[in-house]
Amino acid sequence: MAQRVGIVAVAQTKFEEKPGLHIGELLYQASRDVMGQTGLEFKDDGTGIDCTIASGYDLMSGPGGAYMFLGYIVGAWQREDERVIEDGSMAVYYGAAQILSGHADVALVVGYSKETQIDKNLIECLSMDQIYQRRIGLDFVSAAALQAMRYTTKYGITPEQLAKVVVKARKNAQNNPYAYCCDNLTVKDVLRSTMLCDPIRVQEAKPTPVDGACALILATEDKAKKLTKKPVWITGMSSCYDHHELGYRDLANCNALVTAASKAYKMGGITNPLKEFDVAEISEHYSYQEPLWSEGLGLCGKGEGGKLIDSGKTEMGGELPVNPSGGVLSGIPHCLAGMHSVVECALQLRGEAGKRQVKGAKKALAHGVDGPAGQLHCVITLEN
Amino acid sequence: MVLKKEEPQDPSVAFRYPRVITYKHSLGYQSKFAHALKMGRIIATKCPVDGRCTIPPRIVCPMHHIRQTEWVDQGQRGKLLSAFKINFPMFDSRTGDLKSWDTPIVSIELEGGARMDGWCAETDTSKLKTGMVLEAVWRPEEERKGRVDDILYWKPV
Amino acid sequence: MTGERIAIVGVGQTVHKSKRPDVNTAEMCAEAVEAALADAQLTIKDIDCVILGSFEPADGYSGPDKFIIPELGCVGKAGFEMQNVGTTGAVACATAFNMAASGLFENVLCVAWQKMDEAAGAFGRGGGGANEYWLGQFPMSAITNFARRTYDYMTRSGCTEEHLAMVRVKQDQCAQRNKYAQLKLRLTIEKVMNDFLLAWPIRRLHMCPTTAGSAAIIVCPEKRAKKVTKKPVWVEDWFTCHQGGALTMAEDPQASTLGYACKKIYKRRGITNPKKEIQAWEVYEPASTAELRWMEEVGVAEDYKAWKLFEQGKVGIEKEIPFNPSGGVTATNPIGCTPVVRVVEASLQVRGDAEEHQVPGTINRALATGYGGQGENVVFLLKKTL
Amino acid sequence: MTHHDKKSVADIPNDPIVVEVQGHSNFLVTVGNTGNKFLTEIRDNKTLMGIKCPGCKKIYIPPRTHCPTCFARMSEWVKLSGKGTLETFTIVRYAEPYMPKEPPYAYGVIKLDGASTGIVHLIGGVDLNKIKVSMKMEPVFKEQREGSILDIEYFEPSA
Repeated sequence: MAQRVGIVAVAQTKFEEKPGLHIGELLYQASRDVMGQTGLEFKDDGTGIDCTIASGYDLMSGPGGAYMFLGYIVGAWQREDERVIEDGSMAVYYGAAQILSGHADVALVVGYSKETQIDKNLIECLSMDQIYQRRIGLDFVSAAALQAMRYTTKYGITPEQLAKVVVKARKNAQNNPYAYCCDNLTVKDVLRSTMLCDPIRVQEAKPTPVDGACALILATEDKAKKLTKKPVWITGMSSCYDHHELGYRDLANCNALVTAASKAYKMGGITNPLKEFDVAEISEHYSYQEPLWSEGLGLCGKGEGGKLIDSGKTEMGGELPVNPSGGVLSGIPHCLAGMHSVVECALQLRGEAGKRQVKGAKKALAHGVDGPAGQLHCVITLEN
Repeated sequence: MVLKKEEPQDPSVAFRYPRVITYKHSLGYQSKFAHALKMGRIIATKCPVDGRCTIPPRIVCPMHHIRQTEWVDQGQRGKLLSAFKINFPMFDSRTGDLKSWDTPIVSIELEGGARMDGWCAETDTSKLKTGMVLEAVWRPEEERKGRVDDILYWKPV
Repeated sequence: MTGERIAIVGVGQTVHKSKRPDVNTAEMCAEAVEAALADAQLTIKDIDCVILGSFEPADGYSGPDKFIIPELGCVGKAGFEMQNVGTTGAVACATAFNMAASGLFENVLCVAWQKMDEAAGAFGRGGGGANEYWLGQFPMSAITNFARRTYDYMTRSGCTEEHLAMVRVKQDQCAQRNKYAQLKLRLTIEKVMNDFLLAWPIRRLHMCPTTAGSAAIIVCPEKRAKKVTKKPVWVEDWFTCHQGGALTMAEDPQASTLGYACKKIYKRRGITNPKKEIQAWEVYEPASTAELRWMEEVGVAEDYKAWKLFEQGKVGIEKEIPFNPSGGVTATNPIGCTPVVRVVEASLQVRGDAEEHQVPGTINRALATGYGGQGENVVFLLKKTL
Repeated sequence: MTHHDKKSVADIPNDPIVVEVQGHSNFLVTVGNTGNKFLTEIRDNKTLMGIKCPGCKKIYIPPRTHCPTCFARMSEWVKLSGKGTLETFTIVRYAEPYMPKEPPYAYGVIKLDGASTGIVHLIGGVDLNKIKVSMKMEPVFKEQREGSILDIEYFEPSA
């Protein structure tokens, strides 16, 4: 990238079921938090925030145009507010690109999601094409299960290895005051839990419903240095699409992620991700995704994701702790996972991650995913 | 805007795909407004900067981006701003059905200063003059559900 | 702007129709992409970023990009989808401009679409969630919005129903010369004035139709643009002004941000006399009657006097004010795609490639807008030379 | 101004209310000419057809008009036997209103002989616990066919 984009402030709400809260209130809490940290407001003379970028599916909020209140709740009255209809990581990606383009100097990126008001599976089913895959009732859970079965059988990934991913996520979440699920699980507990969609068990899927919001403020290099003593730099980023029809892909691979990662690493000057990154936040909606995405991200070789889990390298205190926050398996709402990854990485690089802090973290990897069985991936590399 | 009458002959060319999504929206900070409607009262949030009252109630003032915590009673009467009639069936967004709307929609500025929409008892729009005073007619208390249509209609005083 | 200067190097659109039973949504988009690639003389291999835009509740999808992407041959490419209700297409264009100016990409493809023949029963018809659950039982829609707006305009300006009909007739005359436009009705003032009354003073002919159509543009940074084409259309600037449902129509029936957005962008670009300095206009008017107020807000007419220009016959392709030479939105309206059609048409005007509906003389600068909700506007300025 | 202004709003409760709002839709989904040909062949001849890309020579099923990687227009139809190999499967054990069947039931990706891709469909005619990856599969068609992908009732293991 020609210049670096700085993250100057991040915020998140506690992730939990909040059925009594208005969806706008979630958004207000998170956005007010980052604006309070920086003292920035929306201004039209170039001294404040220039634009807002939100993320998430429209149909998650309400029947058609329900997020119209977005602009004024964050204070973008008669200003720019735009919405990326993808996972939150893509909103960060676009926010950073907008700053690089020179069109904005300071951007507010927000994500909010309220799963308690809607059947998440139905909304995800509506992402499938209407003529073939939706007609047979496929949704993101069954699509993921097809991928999990293909991946585990092709490479001999064991149920125990996958259960370890969940145990690690919940254990890490105990150090995260914002996390939703932080129970003391054992591998046995996971393997005994009800089967949801073979081979995915209930405890191996993302806990739902859960509500919450995230917010970030991005700025140009110059402004970021003025706005904070601890800027976090976005050094590389890319997204990549895969086939929509599950039958068109070999589900045991994630080619889109490989492409996205290689582009982002090239920009960020990363050659050996496992060694160079100090912390990673990977969006794993199901347990099999941590080993599979790890392969795509180049943290290990093809088919070696299971061994990587067994090696303990991705645990806290290991070579590259993955998801110190607990990640999506501890309960992050729909379309917020990738943005949450960036927020957590920023906290780690600022040294503000509290009990889940990875000591001396200098480089971080954030990942977001959208679509059935990981159709669209986004990779963002950060450093302090 | 009107549903297509002719259905496709061949399902392999096109097919119907009916779907209902149910949202359980929390009214959150707007709940007080709904409770007031059940009590036969109209209230609005007030901006602490310029005192503007808004319906629907808003968590922040759009112009000043400041939290609105004060609620103001808006009374039962208001001045007519505009009135118009819809001459064609339109979708009722609550039920998804096509419906005829024979009573005019009126915009009213309430005594408390907030502006809102409502139905009008007077169906002859030529008799509706800007500035005339209208009064709210409510559903019987036991039928109210905390929705804006708890106000059955507005009638000229 | 500190980033790279950017240009539109290729544009494409489908022939807009009320129904497209021969293609599904993805295939319809592919037609527009084929047209844009042919126009730019590029292949899909050259494209390194795809930005999509559609009003998803009218697609019946949450994230329709997922199934559209493979049909566009864009598997393995970077990109994402944007959506902002009525201004969706405009936001998608702005996103593509940003991506190209960021220096991250060489050739950015922006595709928007809407297949309204499928969406007669779309989610959220009649206003849906737009009114924050509260006024939901009122049949809110573009029709009721513009009935109010126009009623208010007539009281303030003193124009009559006949003037409203004149606007519609002018749009039809323009649309008849545009081979991509949907409605070509050979209207007369009498025909419009005797048409079915939806909500006074809005008649059926005043409202935009439901359209199945798609449009695409290809955007490149300066160096690359000069290599790709001899006729780049430079993106001079754009300004997004959303007020996010912050005002109900009851609160302000004339609520619009177009005037505000224009003032800002004119100031930024040193435009003092827009009527002279901008030679072609593609302004998003969901109802033909809105064109009157929009003409005033963009600065080609004095406040509440635009109708007089129609009375004097000063508006038209070869006339003093070439407003919406393509026939505008009342002739063609594939919702999420409509602002992209505006940008495409404005680009054609700048290049001098609009054929039948080309505004005579050199078009050095054109203005295109996107409109949505109850006053969301995005204004684009396109230029022939930098 | 009036007595209303003095009226207290403090006595109005503000405990949260949850309202149910419904979004309705009734889409008329257009299949398009390419999909139409594919579904009509299933309906009328119980035949699965793939479509071949003139550029990369891959044969896609379900078919589409443009190649997803090289964007070439495809028009060459290839008749397939319908038989294939089960690449992966899953057994759905949770219920949702949009599902075609009562759970538990199975989905699989069947890599079709003579095609470059697989197709996702229901698996049936077999004890769910006995489904194995790399089984040979073949389609079972419905008696009453209407031109939809569900005219294939399911894929079952070949005898």
